[in-house]
Amino acid sequence: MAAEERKKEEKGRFIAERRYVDDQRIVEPEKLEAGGVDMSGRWGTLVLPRTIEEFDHSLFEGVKRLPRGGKVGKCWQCGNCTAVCPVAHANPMFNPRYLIHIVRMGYQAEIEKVKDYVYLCSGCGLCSAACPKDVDPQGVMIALSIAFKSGRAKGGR
Amino acid sequence: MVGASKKVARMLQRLNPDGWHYGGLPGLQWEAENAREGDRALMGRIVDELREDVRFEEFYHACINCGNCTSMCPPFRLVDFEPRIVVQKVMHAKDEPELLYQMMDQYIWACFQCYSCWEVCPAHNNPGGLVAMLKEIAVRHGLQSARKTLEPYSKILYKVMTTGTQITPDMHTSMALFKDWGPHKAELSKNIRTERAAVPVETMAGVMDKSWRVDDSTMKELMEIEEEAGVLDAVGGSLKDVADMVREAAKEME
Amino acid sequence: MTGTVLVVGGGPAGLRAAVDLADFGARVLLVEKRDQLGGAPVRWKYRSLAPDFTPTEEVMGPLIGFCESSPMVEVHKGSVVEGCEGSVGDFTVKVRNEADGTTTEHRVSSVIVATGFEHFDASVDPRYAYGRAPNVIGINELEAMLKEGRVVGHDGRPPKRVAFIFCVGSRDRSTNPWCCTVCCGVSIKQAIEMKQTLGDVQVYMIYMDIRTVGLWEKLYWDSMEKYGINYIRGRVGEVYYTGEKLLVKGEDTLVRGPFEVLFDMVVLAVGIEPGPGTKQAAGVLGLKLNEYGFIAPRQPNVHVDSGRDGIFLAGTCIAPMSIEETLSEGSAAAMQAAKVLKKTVAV
Amino acid sequence: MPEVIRVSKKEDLEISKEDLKFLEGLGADRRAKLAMGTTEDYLRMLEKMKDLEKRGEITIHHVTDEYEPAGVRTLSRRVKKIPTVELWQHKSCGQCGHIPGYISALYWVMTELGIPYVDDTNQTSCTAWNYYGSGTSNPVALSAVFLRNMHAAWEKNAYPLIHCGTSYGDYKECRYLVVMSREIRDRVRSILKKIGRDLVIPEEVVHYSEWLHVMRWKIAERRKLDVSKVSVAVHAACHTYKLMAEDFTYDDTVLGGKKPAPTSSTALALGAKLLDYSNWYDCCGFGFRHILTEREISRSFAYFRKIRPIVRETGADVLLTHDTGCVTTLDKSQVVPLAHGYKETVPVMSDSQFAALAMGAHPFIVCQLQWHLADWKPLLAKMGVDWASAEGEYKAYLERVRNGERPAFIRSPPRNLENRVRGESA
Repeated sequence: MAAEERKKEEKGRFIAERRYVDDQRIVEPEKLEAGGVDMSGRWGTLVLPRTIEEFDHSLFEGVKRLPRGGKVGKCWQCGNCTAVCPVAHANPMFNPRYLIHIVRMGYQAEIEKVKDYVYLCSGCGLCSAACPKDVDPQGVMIALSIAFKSGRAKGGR
Repeated sequence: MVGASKKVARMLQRLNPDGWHYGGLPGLQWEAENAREGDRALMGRIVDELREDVRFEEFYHACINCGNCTSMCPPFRLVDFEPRIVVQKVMHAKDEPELLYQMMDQYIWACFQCYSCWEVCPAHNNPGGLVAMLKEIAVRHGLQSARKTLEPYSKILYKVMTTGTQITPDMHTSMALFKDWGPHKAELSKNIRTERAAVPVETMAGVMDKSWRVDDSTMKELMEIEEEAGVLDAVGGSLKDVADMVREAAKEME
Repeated sequence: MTGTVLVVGGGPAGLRAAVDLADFGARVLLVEKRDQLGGAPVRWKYRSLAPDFTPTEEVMGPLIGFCESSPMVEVHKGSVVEGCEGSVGDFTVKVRNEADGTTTEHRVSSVIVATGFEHFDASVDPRYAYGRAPNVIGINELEAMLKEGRVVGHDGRPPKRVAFIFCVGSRDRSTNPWCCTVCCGVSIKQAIEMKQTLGDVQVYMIYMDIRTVGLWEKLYWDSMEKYGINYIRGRVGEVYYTGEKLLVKGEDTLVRGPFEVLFDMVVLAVGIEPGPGTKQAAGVLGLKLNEYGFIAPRQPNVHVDSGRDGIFLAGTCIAPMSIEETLSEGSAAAMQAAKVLKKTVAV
Repeated sequence: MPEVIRVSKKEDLEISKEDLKFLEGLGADRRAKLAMGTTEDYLRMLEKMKDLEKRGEITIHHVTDEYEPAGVRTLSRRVKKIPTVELWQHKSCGQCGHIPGYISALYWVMTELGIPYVDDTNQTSCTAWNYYGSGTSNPVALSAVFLRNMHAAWEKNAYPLIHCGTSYGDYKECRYLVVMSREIRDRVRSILKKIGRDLVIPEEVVHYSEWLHVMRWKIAERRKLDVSKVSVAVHAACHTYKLMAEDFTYDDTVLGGKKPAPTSSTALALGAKLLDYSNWYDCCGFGFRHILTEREISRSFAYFRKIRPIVRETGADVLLTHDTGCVTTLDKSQVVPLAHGYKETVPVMSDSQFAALAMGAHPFIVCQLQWHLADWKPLLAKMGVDWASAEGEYKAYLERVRNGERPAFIRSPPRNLENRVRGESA
């Protein structure tokens, strides 16, 4: 595990703006060779583009059908839920507004990156009290965690 | 409900302990931690220097967060770098100087300086220009980021400053830095002296240490400009060796 | 002394003013540059009006009908006001018929200017490919399609995926820096109508801010909650025609993600800008234009007052506004003209 | 009575009421996009430049009739004068290092057309590489370097023709700053005085692709190879048309006047098929510092955002561009992706090389294609060049040079203009 961690950290280490490049999009070949010239490691590194080429609402439609997820379509991204969320303050990687948006638009790479944080939801319900559109974010988080767990996060593509 | 809204009010007060809420955006948390360790006085100076620059008035107006710049930004396709964020932070930096400081470490170095953003901005901002100015400030103050980023680049820097030309044929005699240019390139490197001698342009044929033949007097003028315009002082802020070497080269010219 | 009021412009504001004045007992001289009364809603064949989807005819029909038939209203279509002399209570105006070139002189007690607006010409801004790529249309053109009940691309097929791009020719220093105020609401109204017409269509609204003020907000909520219309916050940098579909490049500023997605149709929410008629009328009547080319009232908060005694303003020649405001301004200007009449002649 | 116009916080501009009216008229068309500020700002700068000349503060290097200028329309709708003869070749510090064919082909084309030029050794690069790449320069230094080079050209009585897109953009930016800011102007003046030079500002900043643009029909007249079957994609260099956008050439007959004309126009005039692609606005991935110390990013961008979409969308035979950095990045960045197993590839060269090839220049001795990595053989075959025998000729030539023979240098036809004596005013 430690070796793997190290490898992950070393990947793309010559990129000055490394902190802003997703790990999974860096392809650093252990061995790459052409015509006798060794292009392994950084010399053969490619960074895959992150352009979104498709919107995919299938996961979102699935969440709508789950109990307590039905009102997610009302969300207008005001951010009140995140503003009042005590968990989000402790760990900004958990962001209910953001989770709803990326699921709605089907941004697969983003979902993969942050989906595990959905389980941090403490279920306190502050967000549902604060939501001006009656989306019930707390319930949506439950629906999302079910959707992610049941593997539907990968669906649609 | 009343209890809940009181709680909400309390939470809202807690929001923005650093003056900036990051949401779930990776990278930015790291910036926040980074800024906590920074020197507040330096942060303030950076903002002042940026705003006092002649170009600032031309390059910065105000940002309505529309994202037009970013929609055309090349590095944004690979890196989570956005001209929009650059202008936003410049906009808010007057009250929160750490915002600029945070960016100077890694963020601004992602910019390709292609100015795609400038051409499309509906408010006529020039995010690329602002980044260029921030880079200058980073170098001048010898910020760690600038030193680290420029170190592998120092050979080119020295070359441009002392010859007025950049990558030169003699750099291609070794494959060390050009492995990714492949076998074709390896072949070319072996014959580069002859290939170069055969270029049918008189000012270039056989010239290996520069891009073209440059008069000594020309170089003397260039180095004098660099000294007088404060370039050497600025470079010395980050790469003292390079500045010293250029000064030495200038002395040898005399 | 005369009991006639000149109304310049036969759009919603002008018609409303004419109807109110005629009801009041005054004679009205209604001069319209085009050959048709009704202004932009009729000319561009608006299907319905925001926020309640009222059919355009229901609002405009009675006004046009009244003016066309009332003996109190003298309608000059295809005509422009060419000269104006005198002062409040007794102006002498020249009206030229553009078709036959004849000029007639009239004495009027006051003037109401209601020259309206033009939709922004999106071909001016090259990034949206309007006028060069098929299936890039303005909201003005979409209205007519919706009215016909036939929303199709140039190949005759209904689009499966449509993008509305907000703020085209608005809030941009290279074109028009102001906000057109109504295009958010109108676009959303159209998106809903499109959903109703086509059923199987994905609609994406690419916006910077949603400015559905007042009761128009219901449109925004309904579009999202009842019709499942998608909202993406950002601004489009380029629309590129691939020869088949339209590639829309933008940033989703909520996730800081670049998107380049193919669409079948792109609808541009083109803004409101002052037309040549406004400039011409202002020149003839000696009115000041503001920096944007709209007529500047004496005091920005009092729209009707043009700064010249006896000349009153109404509607979108002063600033972008909704149709309900425009109609009210027509009535407000009529009231001012009526006050002049009361002072000068017994009605 | 002159009126004082506030240009910026730094400076006021004295201008007559009539001139002001004229200026406002010029700026009436606000639709044309952007500049350092706006189109009006740019046109005002040009007017102010004339004003400074009148007041004796600067000398303007005018595009006089001796340079046989041709007019082109720019994005600001102003007509720009492009000198066609007696050119001072402002070389690019990148091109000479790894793509010398870029420059030798241009010289060869000029010589073929009988155009006199000066290839000066009294010249530095613009040093803007340091500005854009690493922030290791500043506006005063850049402006001083710009003006020293322009002064050197003026002394030789030849008009500067800038080969590099970055130098071109940087010089336009510097010119704007020198004209509009008294502070920078005064500092630059004192530096130039120390090195025995003065403020000589060129009336027009001219890129070599603009020269090819105005000469394209003359070039087409001398075309020897049929290129009508060759399909071409064009990448325009960012710093030519995004930095100070209103001063680059646009032509209604080329791409509807919506995209920069040079290079595309040259290819069209030669009879090649021009193909458009969706990522035309993207840069090449050069990124200044990136191409040197972070090629991971450069090559990924060049390949995934340019090469691959271009090949997929157009299937072009060749990708033409007009800047050193673009040729280098787009060409060299194909090696690694190909090794990874990606299939798309396209040869890359400058418009000058393509024009010279079509005019019958030697692909290796003149166009120096041996420095380019992406496979150019299919292209040459399509153009009807027997590359194998040309390679044989080149090898023999190389052998002769190795044995001490001097290459047959491309030389300018005799000049008609005399050098200006140094120190004497115009």
